[in-house]
Amino acid sequence: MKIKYFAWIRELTKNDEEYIDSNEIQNLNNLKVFLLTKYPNLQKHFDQEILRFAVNQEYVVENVNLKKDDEIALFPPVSGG
Amino acid sequence: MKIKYFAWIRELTKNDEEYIDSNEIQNLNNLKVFLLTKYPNLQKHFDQEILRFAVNQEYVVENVNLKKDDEIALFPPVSGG
Amino acid sequence: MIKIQKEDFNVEKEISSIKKLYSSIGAVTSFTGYVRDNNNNTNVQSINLEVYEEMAYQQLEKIIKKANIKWSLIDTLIIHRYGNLKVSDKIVLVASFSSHRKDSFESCNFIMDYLKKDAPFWKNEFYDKKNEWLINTI
Amino acid sequence: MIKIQKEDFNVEKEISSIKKLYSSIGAVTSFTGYVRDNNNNTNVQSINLEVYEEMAYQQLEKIIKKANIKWSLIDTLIIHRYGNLKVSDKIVLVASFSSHRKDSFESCNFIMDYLKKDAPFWKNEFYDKKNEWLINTI
Repeated sequence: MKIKYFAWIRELTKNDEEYIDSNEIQNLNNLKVFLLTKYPNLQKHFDQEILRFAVNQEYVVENVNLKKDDEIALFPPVSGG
Repeated sequence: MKIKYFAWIRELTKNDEEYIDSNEIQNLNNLKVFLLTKYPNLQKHFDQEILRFAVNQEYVVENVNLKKDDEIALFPPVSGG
Repeated sequence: MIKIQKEDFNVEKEISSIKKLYSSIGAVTSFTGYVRDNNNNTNVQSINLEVYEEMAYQQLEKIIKKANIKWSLIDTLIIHRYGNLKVSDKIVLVASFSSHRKDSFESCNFIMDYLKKDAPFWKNEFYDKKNEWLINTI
Repeated sequence: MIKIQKEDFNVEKEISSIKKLYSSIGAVTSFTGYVRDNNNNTNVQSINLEVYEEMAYQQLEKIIKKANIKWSLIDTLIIHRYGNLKVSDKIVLVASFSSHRKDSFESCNFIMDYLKKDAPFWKNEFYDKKNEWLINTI
């Protein structure tokens, strides 16, 4: 699956996108655990519940199942307009 | 004093403006009597209370005093914008 | 700024000529009114717009003053055309310039409300076989 | 129509290219957002606007669909820029095209509300000596 990062999350992961291929990541909660292990700096932002997840360009708040070809995005609050 | 007519009032008076010089017209009510005498067709519109008067470009609803150099306008409901 | 004119106007040019004066402007709301092809289920051919020009300037200035009391505005623009206009021609432009969106949105709508209520313009609408003076309803 | 682009746009051209398709349009409300010289009492030098482009198109299309359910609209236009923008540059244009004013006004404001809430754009604002990622407040 493809993971995309934006704005200061991208600065924090030092990566705008990456591909993850792991049988252990079956759903969004699995992915969160994976990301927190790889990027411990994300922890405090997870705790503050300000980050937003999108799966295939749609906002997701519940723990959805993930497929190999899904595109998941992690980003901070938006500021367009 | 100068009297101006607009839209279908102008069509009715067949006149877009005229000058009236009469010592008997001291206030707006005097002028209304004068206009109804000169233009009897205005009566039904006066009765319906749909016409608007302006004295020196300001809307007037009360019976104000008029001076020789005032500009009075009589017109139907507006439809700009 | 208030302009009462026969000529058409270019929205980009009119707005940018004011915008460029103030770098604190973050929000511009504009309303443009056009001659529609149909009104009250009748085909419109054209309209003739009559104006009491001196009074229109005076009334529109009052409306802008009222808007400036209610909202924090950097500038405002009203352009209203008169004369013969055909279908799809622009009739009116109201634009409100402010730092923040809410002020520009609400004041633009407010100015249009009062313009329709108090500005001395009259539309004579020409249909296929007749014409009719319109009355604004709020 | 939704456009996500680096380039500037001309409000008159963008609006008239849609207006000319429909002679039933009587009302166009448009909102234009600009880079301000000052935010939170700090001098802004420029901004960098980042976008998640595929998602932005998808979210803006959803917002336009919602607006079409709530109001009687003939067409809608959203243009949002990304990349480096300097003070006074245009950021966004939202225009709602309808027969009557109320529909265009309310829908334009509604689209801006949702755009600010859900469209995946991020402003990185550059001041004299630092920069900061912004968060929209509704």
